[in-house]
Amino acid sequence: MSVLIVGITVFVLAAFVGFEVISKVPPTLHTPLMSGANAISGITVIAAVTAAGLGSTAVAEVLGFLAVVTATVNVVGGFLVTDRMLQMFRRPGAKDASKDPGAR
Amino acid sequence: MSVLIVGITVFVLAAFVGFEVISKVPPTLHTPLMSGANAISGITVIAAVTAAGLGSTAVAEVLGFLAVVTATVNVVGGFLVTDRMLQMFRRPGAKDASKDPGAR
Amino acid sequence: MIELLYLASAVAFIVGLKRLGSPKTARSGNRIAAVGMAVALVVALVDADIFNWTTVVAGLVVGTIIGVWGALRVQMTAMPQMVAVFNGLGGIASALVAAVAVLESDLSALPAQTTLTILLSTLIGAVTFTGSFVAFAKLQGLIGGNPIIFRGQQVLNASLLVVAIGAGVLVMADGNPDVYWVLGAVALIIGVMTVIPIGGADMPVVISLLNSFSGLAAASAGFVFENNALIIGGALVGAAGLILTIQMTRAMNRSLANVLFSGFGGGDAITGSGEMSTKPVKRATAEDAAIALGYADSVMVVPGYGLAVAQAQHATRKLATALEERGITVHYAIHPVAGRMPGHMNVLLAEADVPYEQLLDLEQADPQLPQTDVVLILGANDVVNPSARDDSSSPIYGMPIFNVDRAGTVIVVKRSLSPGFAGIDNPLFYNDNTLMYFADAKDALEQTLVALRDV
Amino acid sequence: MIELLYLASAVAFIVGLKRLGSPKTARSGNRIAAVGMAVALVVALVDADIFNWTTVVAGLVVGTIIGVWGALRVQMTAMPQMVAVFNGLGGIASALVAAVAVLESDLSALPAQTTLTILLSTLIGAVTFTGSFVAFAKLQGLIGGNPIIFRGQQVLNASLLVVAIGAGVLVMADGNPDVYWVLGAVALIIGVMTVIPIGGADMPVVISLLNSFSGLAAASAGFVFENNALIIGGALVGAAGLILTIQMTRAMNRSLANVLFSGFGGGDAITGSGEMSTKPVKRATAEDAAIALGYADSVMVVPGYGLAVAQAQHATRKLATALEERGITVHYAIHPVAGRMPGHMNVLLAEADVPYEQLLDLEQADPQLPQTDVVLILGANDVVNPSARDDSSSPIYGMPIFNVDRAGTVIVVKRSLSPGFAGIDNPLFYNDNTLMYFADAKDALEQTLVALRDV
Ligand SMILES: NC(=O)c1ccc[n+]([C@@H]2O[C@H](COP(=O)([O-])OP(=O)(O)OC[C@H]3O[C@@H](n4cnc5c(N)ncnc54)[C@H](OP(=O)(O)O)[C@@H]3O)[C@@H](O)[C@H]2O)c1
Ligand SMILES: NC(=O)c1ccc[n+]([C@@H]2O[C@H](COP(=O)([O-])OP(=O)(O)OC[C@H]3O[C@@H](n4cnc5c(N)ncnc54)[C@H](OP(=O)(O)O)[C@@H]3O)[C@@H](O)[C@H]2O)c1
Repeated sequence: MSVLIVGITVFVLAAFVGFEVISKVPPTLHTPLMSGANAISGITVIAAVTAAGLGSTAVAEVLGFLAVVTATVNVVGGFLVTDRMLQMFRRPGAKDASKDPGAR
Repeated sequence: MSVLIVGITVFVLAAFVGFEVISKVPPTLHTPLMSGANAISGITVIAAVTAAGLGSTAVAEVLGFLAVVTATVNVVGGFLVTDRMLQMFRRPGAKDASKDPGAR
Repeated sequence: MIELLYLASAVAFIVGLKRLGSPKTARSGNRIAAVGMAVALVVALVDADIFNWTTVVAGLVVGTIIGVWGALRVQMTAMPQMVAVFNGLGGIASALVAAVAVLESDLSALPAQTTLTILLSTLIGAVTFTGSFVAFAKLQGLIGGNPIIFRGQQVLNASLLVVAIGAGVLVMADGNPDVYWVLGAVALIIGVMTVIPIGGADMPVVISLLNSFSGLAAASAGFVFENNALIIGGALVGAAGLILTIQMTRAMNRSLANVLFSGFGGGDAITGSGEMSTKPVKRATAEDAAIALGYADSVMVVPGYGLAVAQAQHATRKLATALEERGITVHYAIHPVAGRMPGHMNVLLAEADVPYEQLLDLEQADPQLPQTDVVLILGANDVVNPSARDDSSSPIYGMPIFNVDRAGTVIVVKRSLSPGFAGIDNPLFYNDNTLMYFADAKDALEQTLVALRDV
Repeated sequence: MIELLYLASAVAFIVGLKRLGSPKTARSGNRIAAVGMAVALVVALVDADIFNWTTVVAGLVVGTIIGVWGALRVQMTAMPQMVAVFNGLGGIASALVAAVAVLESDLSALPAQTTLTILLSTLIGAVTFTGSFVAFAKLQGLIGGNPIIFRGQQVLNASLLVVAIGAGVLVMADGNPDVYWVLGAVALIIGVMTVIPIGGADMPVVISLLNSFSGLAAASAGFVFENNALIIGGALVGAAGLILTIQMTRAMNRSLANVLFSGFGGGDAITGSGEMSTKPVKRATAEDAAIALGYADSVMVVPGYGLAVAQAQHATRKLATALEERGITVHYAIHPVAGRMPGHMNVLLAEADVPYEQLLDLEQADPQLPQTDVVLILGANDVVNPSARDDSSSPIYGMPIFNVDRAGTVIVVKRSLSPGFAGIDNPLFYNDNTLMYFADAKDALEQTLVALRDV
């Protein structure tokens, strides 16, 4: 079975998981969830290190370097900022939010 | 990437989909859903035809034959019986059921 | 291409399962899944290099005939049994496939993972097979619904498991095929032993769990044949079945462990029947029933499994209409687990075109009971058994019930004092405000209807 | 092994995402996902055969520093902008990766599917990059929040798309790298052009959508490097981001299409500001406010974006306490889209330890307004704009609002008559029962608190 097919299969399944895993989210969590998901999309850092690793020409190396930097910012910054947002939800905040879906 | 790994990856993802796809189901639908899922598990018929196809010894051929028969019964009967069950839910039944989750 | 088609059918399964979860889309969901299956099968026939077509085709034809025949002739009330049978067959199919793989290949030559998955699909498949058929037998009444428990059962089961695992290890070690067959045999026994101690009333839960198993068996077969469609379909059902099982137990407010290991659902029939006949009950005739109903302002009908057995849904509707013509308000109290499958009562009454507004669920009906003049219980028993509320030693203690004993008068229509599916006695029958009308539900309703004219 | 670790991190992402969806588990979810990412990165460093480690390590270090710095110094109110920036960087990363792949390999030699995925991750990545930064600029106020619409815009965008596709086809055909760079450049422009016509108020939605894009870009990069962890992670975010986007638009009761193509969210500022100063308003001082509040029985506080700008949450709490000591019941009406990010107000007020029971959401607060004596609006505007209810021509028509104009007296605290994020005028300000208290929210509250002593 070709790598492409595997990729497609995996992609489709993962997409389904993505669709299903996000059920009704209370508005209070929209931003943190967006931010967290964004951090996950930084997974491209894996490709970035690989690319930067194999860069033979100067240009390629510069681009690879930039790729690693930007991807890393996305990952590190993303998870940190999400954590900071969620930190603000003390119990009241959280309680309120958890009530939210019922309310709508 | 070994076929086994691919299999495991696919398995895990599909399992997640399975977990997520079944949200709160109204009790009225428990039996039909069970029956439908059961029919899907008859997918083993694919393996059955392959097995029956390659049977070289008599024993293997008999077992293969039985595998095809049983799997086919599961598939055909399963989908049919599910359809019959669901057929019984006319609008009132359906309405009632769709109301159900709210009620509990 | 082949693979993409397989993927497409897998997607069809996913979409189908999702749609099956909601009443409006359920039917289409089932059909979508069926189409996916058809596609997968065709692809398989094209893809697999098949030597003996006759065998394959013959198998498909025979299987289809049996499947169609079984699915069409089964009655609504027997559906759960039917599902059990189909599920068992699916399980054994996976096991047989594994067996063929063993026959066709030299176990000791196979890579470890293949052997492992062969063993898994054999084990799980076989357990599913016998387990499902025991469940069938219990639901069908071929064997008693009560838990079959005997001295040293745990020990036996434990040792069986040890043997199975041991055999598995051996096979892995020196690919000895004979040991493999031992494993298969033991697995069949394990299937029986694990289900017999579970009460008949819990069989639907057991079937749902075994359904999840047959999914896993299929998935392992998928690993053996390195086929992703199988793996996906199997994993899907494995997971979905598990979730569904848990939801079912919740509906009966129990835990899965409690269902599997508590020997509940058949209750203690012996002492039950022991007490039964002794205590006095108030017997009622059609006339008594007609009078009680005819002069009531509000009537609550509580249908149960007996209504299904008697196929009395139309008779019920007729009587209700007659009462309404007398200006009496009639409602139906539908318990989530009344009957033998969820939605059983909804299906029956829908068949008799009972107006949807008159069907009340547990949360709606129970509060109304104290203000209800007459409760008419048609072949229901466990769902109106007060010991679920009062007697913490009762096997059904904690299950939500209709507190009908709080209503004015209770008329119970059943053929005898014999217990319901939980196999336990029902204190309700001996209350002062309970009238026992011993008859087949359908006859009882028709005679009451006649008697009502002269009231 | 490598692959299994990748799979593990993928599972961590899934679990993390799920937990992020519910308040109690959100924080742990984020951390689980972070751990998964760490694992994946380590595995990648071990697995990939890296020549120039210095570049890689340097990149990681620099990226980490920037990321930490950015995440820690950003203010709560600027979070959405920050997310936009991070998201944009993630997008361009995927594009850069694809670019490297182009430089390192002979396009014409690559298999078609690889070239295709390279093009995809370039296109999507670049669009995400510029699009996100335009969103950032709009939220940050670097460029006006109003939709930037000019003659022939559609035509231009259409032709850009054509060029991009054409370039793509060319590259596919004769793997000419120069054309590839053209494609990249065009993609960058497309990103700008598609976001500028969207109003600032809708930027969070746009960011969420671009977030979904960056996921897809990552997934395509995964195809290029044949890495399943990337594909899974990317597909996950792609799908989850889309669902989330749709949920966001629902919260503002709009459709995604409407958000993207209606040029809403900046409204028609010109005519808006045109009317503004003309009509007369009732101005109020701290004393007026103090009197109105001091003699009320019930007060409803409606916080908005201005409260966040003024950081007046603690002042609000103080005033509320003072009022409660006078036996006045105080509640807070929290609109789902008040402020600049969902939950913005909850966060602020939680920071000031406002009792949770006093926070009412839309469904709870709105019905109470007619019985409320005084509504105190602190830096809110759009969420209390009656034209969302009355004026079908208004760009925010149909958005659920607090009908504060139905309350006894309305005190609006803001610095001027200038519009809110939707950039439209607010008829409320000109009502007879509306008092406009022009001041910074914090100052206003403190002065009102002082004035309250003498009331
Ligand atoms: N709904 C589900 O999903 C489901 C699934 C599995 C198990 N269960 C279990 O099944 C039970 C359902 O409770 P239930 O009250 O509906 O039924 P039940 O407790 O099983 O009682 C049914 C009663 O109907 C009577 N009956 C049988 N045939 C009759 C006929 N022709 N005419 C009149 N009466 C007849 C029987 O008494 P006689 O023999 O004296 O007539 C029996 O006592 C519960 O224990 C539930 O947990 C339900
Ligand atoms: N919550 C979300 O998720 C979200 C996301 C995207 C967009 N939005 C949009 O943002 C808007 C939110 O509505 P809103 O009513 O909360 O805010 P708004 O409509 O944007 O109005 C904020 C008001 O606060 C005033 N203000 C600013 N600084 C102030 C200060 N220091 N002291 C006092 N007042 C101050 C401003 O008027 P002055 O300049 O005259 O003081 C402005 O009119 C809605 O249009 C919503 O759709 C919300």
